[in-house]
Amino acid sequence: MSNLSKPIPPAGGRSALAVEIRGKTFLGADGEAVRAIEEIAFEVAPASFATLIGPSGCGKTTTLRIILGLDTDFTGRLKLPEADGRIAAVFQEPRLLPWRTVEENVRLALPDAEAGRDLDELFEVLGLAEMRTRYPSELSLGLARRVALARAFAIRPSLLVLDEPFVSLDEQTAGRLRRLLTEVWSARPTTALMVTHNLREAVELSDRIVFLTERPARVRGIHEITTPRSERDTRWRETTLSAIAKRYSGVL
Amino acid sequence: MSNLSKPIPPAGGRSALAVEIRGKTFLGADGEAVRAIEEIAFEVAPASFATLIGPSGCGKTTTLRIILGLDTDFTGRLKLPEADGRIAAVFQEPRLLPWRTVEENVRLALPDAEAGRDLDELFEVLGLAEMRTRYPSELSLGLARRVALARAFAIRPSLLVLDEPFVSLDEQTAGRLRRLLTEVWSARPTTALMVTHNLREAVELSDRIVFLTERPARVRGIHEITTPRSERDTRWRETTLSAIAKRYSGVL
Amino acid sequence: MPRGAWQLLGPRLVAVVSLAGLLAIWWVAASLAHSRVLPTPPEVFDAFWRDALTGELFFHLAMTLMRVAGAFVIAMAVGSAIGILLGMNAEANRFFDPWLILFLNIPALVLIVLAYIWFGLNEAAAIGAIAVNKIPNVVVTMREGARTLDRDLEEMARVYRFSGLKTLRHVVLPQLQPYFAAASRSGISLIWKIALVVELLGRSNGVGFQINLYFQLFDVAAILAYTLAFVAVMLTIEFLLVQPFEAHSTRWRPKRARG
Amino acid sequence: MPRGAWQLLGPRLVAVVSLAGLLAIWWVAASLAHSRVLPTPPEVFDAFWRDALTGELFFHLAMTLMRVAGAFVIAMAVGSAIGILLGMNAEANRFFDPWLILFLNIPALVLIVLAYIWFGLNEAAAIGAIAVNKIPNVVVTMREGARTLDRDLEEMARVYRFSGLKTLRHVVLPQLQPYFAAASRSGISLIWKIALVVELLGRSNGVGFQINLYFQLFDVAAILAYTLAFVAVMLTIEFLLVQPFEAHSTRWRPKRARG
Amino acid sequence: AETKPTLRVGVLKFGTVNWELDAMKRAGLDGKAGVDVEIVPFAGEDASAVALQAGSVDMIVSDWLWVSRLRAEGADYTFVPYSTSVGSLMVAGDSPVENLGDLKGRTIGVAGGPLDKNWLLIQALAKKAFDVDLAAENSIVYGAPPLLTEKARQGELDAVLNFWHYAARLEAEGFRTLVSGTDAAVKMGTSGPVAAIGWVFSDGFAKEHPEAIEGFLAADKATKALLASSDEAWEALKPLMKAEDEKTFTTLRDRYREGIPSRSGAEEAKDTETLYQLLAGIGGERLVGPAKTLSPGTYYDDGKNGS
Ligand SMILES: Nc1ncnc2c1ncn2[C@@H]1O[C@H](COP(=O)(O)OP(=O)(O)OP(=O)(O)O)[C@@H](O)[C@H]1O
Ligand SMILES: Nc1ncnc2c1ncn2[C@@H]1O[C@H](COP(=O)(O)OP(=O)(O)OP(=O)(O)O)[C@@H](O)[C@H]1O
Ligand SMILES: [Mg+2]
Ligand SMILES: [Mg+2]
Repeated sequence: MSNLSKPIPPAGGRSALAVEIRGKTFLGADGEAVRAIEEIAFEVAPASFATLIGPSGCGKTTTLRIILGLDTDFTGRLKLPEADGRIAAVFQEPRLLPWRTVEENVRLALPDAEAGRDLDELFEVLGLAEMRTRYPSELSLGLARRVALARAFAIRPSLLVLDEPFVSLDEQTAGRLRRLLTEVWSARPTTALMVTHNLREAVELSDRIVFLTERPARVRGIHEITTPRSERDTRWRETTLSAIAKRYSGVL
Repeated sequence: MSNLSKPIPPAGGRSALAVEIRGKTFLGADGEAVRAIEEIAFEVAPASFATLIGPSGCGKTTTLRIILGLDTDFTGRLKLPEADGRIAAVFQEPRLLPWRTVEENVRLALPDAEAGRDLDELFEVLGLAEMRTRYPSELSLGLARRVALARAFAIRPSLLVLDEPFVSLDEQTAGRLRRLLTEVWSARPTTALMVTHNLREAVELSDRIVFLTERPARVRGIHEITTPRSERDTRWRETTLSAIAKRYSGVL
Repeated sequence: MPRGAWQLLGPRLVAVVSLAGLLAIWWVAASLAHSRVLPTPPEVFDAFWRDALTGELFFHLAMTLMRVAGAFVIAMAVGSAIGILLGMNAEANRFFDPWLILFLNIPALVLIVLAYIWFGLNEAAAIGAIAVNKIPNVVVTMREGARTLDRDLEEMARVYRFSGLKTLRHVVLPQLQPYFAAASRSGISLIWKIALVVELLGRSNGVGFQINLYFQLFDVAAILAYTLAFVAVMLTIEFLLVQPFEAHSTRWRPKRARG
Repeated sequence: MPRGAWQLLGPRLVAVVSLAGLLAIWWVAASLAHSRVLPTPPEVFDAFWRDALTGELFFHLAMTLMRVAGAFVIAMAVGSAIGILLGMNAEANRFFDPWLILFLNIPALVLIVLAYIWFGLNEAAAIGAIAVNKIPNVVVTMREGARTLDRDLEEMARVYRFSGLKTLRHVVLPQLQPYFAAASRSGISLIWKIALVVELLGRSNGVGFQINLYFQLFDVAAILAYTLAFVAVMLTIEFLLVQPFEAHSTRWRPKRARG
Repeated sequence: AETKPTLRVGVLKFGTVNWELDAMKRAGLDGKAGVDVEIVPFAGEDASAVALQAGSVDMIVSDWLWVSRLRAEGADYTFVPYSTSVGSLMVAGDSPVENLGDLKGRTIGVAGGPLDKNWLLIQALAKKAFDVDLAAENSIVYGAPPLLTEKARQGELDAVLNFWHYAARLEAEGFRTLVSGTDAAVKMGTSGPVAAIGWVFSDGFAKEHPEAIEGFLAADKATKALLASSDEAWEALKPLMKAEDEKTFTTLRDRYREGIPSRSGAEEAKDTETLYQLLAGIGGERLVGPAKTLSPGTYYDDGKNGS
């Protein structure tokens, strides 16, 4: 099939993120082929929030890399929400430039026109205000991950891709950052796709959860959440969680 | 005070892991001093399991590094369970040798006398059986973390230090690995110290939980758990969790 | 697409095409220049054949290769050891850095003449002089490598009580591989160039000896014949030994994403 | 503990102590050898003073430094560009690798003579010949560096749409810094050695010209005087420029744990 | 049979000295004179000087100025004349330059460097005869002899001062001699051609192996006589001479024959003193070292003083 990695520009306005990947195989250094993805196909509606959940090593990061255009060696189709909108990614590791300070790492990601923008507030909410002149090697892992989040949030992307953004953070900080993410995501029409192993987190944030099977990954099922975020209280969450856990065993 | 990093050998048998760190300060590249630890002092009884919980960036990894002997520039006292027992560490990142296969990475950690030991079962439970000849760059992060766990378990340590071992793993795998950890830990008299942000995990595994404050870290409180592991059912866990959450706000 | 085309050709074939291209450029340039100082390929081949028939060329080539190989082994071993030590020990480095700069910058001529005068005009002095010329360069490169050693992996090795040898073999050396590759590739060429001077100043055989004789006669064809004979040996080593070895020792590296 | 003792001395002082040690070793050795070919420090100083008084030494030194600087800039710029390209593009590398090996192994003499013959006995030919001699060495080192570039950071830069220049400056070059340091340290010494040959073969001034003159007279003291004058310049550059610059550009590196 | 003493002579492989030694060995003249000459070939002039000092050869060919200078500094090298052939200043056959005075403002290549004896003498002559300061009023290019020869052929140089065999090759190609080193020396006051280069060995060696030195010098004389008279002897040398054509070959042969010293050592030594004074005046301490006069013993004294 054709490699449609350049999306068709939507006629007036943003379109859904559409992903379809079939039979993605890696060639290992030992010469053996590793089948990572059998078939993954899903859509994320414009300006909505989707989550990918699947067992460790099933092909989630691979899917995100394909969406980010970092791996073009696949069969299938890919359609991005905007032809050339900004994309932000929080990788599974912080991926900071070790030779640049925290602030420089964030600023470098800004488009040239906004290079001088005021970032005080962003650093403040992320608890990085004191860390702006530090180098990544002087940060704890949790702090480094927050810098990676700061970088993603700073550029005000139209597509936001997050690979387990809230691990290595204590519950309080993680909760604060989830609220920040919701704010950033809702402030402008942003399409977001997140990978997580934390079903609670997924239920709190998403409009749609895509469950994947073991490697080679297939879509196991898609769970839609229509309850507005403001109405998702503790009781609602526990019900939803147990409903999902009943259908998709092992995710909680 | 004196830097007592060489522990006094216990008179007949293993002793408790005793940690006392006062005023640990880093000198940043910008010349400013960062106070990481104000005062941390706790003990871990021989062959028991302790957990450190504290906000992101408070000094947990620093504490572990001091215990592992990787940072000797501190004031205080340190006493290891055994004078020269084996130590295993699961770092916050996998820290695998990229130029060695999964199996080689694990085998290299084995003492020379056991270099040829049968590791089939270990790789099997960790879900790495297929991955033994792969290089770390071909693994997903979750798989790489499991290799780091395999390495730590393989050497049958007398002191086991774990820095957030179960992040980036799906719930099912994480649960399996927790059970494996309990097995490894109880098979031989092992003292274990784990850092986590997951209170559920801590409650399930530990005999003692040490709560730390924000940076610069102090001990906020120590919670003892005396219920035998076999009796820690769901109900018990929920009660304990809410009791702890009440005392130490923000940890759940 | 050109990429596809390249991949169709095997790596061997690419090398042949590449060398053929070079030969063609040379041939055309030489034909256009039409000068005694830029001989055409056949003229150089004649010069090669002349000295090859008498066996002379192979004798001199063998002598030079022997010296190059000896000096290479010594220089890489000694230079790597010193370089790694200096790179890992900031204090030793601070002390010996001025010495290093001194030895880096002593002209080959001076070292060679002193070696010959003190130790006599013999093989040991020759090889020693070449090695001493090269060692500081190896030190400089390996020292940079040792400075960038990954602290995380070193700590892992310490916690798991890797012996010194195990650490060196499995942790340190693989990290230094690119520096070692750089030092040895540019090293062997530097050693060969110094060998030429060493042979000029006090040996009665070797490619350097021959090249200088032909230089006095301004026989550029013969000079190029000897040069290319050496280059041919180096190319053979590169393709049959170095590249397969490098491919093997870097097979773990993630392949660069295409596109 | 010796470590403490070292740390008490400032880095400048360590360098002075280090050089004094070297001087002492030389002095003792020369006194023991008592040979015309290993002059003592005062003899070398006399030779230095003789030519310094007439201004001659500084003139020749300046000429050589000018050539070294020119060739260095050209060689590093061209060599780094080619090296990075070859390191990042496996296909181009496969094609040009044989060329590289050829140019690595062409003797300096051949390149210099050809340059002089084709471009005349002038400064441009001299500097060009030195640069061409050095470029392959830079290429080899930078190519190794480019091969080890971090794929993760490259991907990050792509996702965040770093421009080519931004990627080069903030992502690629900092990773190549150790390779650049190695290439330039051993590079400047190589360039200076080639400059000596270039000046010997066809220039009427410069340290190489003088050294050769004194070599004909077998005046080792004068040869060493010129050599050490150049080394002194290099040491000054090292301490006043290179080391502060390096300390600045590697300040982000985690300090190696002590103990 | 009694073993003959051996003498290791370091020579340039394709150099002119090697022709003579080759002819000597070919005709067995060394054996006849009771010495076994072992030729140790080198690729550069400097190499033989290094070899002599390192004790790897017993004898080389060099010039008396070098010997005198090293003697002044304590070495015990000594000198026996070998050839009066020295360098010549050559110009192209169709060059408008007729004498040293015409050289004003031109480009001159000089092979031996700024302290080359011939170059100093020619400069002195130019000053004396034409009142031209060659070094100041021309652009002087110092460089490697083969390179300068090639540059002269290319026409980049208006004149080139080069060693005699390079000059001879140029001559065969149609260049002409503007002035030779010998001419300059004679015009500056020597009574005849002075051998600039000669056999150099240490007094110590001569004392320990007098029969080797004596035998060698006798063999040398016999070889020179042979080469002066016999054309067949030259035919055998052809491969060593690497002459491109017959014309070059005969030019090289004739120039060699011209260079055979004909005067006695004593006469030579006297002229050398004169030259030394002259050169010391022009070249200064840079050239001759601290000694103001020719170091005593520079010319080998074989004991039969005044022969
Ligand atoms: N080498 C260093 N130089 C300067 N500051 C440092 C250095 N190492 C750690 N720090 C600082 O010390 C503090 C404690 O770091 P540490 O890594 O111990 O945190 P942590 O508790 O493990 O956090 P996390 O949960 O994010 O891993 C952090 O604020 C960090 O920025
Ligand atoms: N370059 C590669 N070469 C070979 N195999 C690879 C490569 N990259 C990934 N894989 C394999 O493909 C599978 C999917 O990898 P991926 O990183 O997408 O997993 P993941 O779902 O993100 O897992 P995790 O939750 O552990 O991060 C894994 O089994 C992995 O080993
Ligand atoms: Mg992943
Ligand atoms: Mg930590």
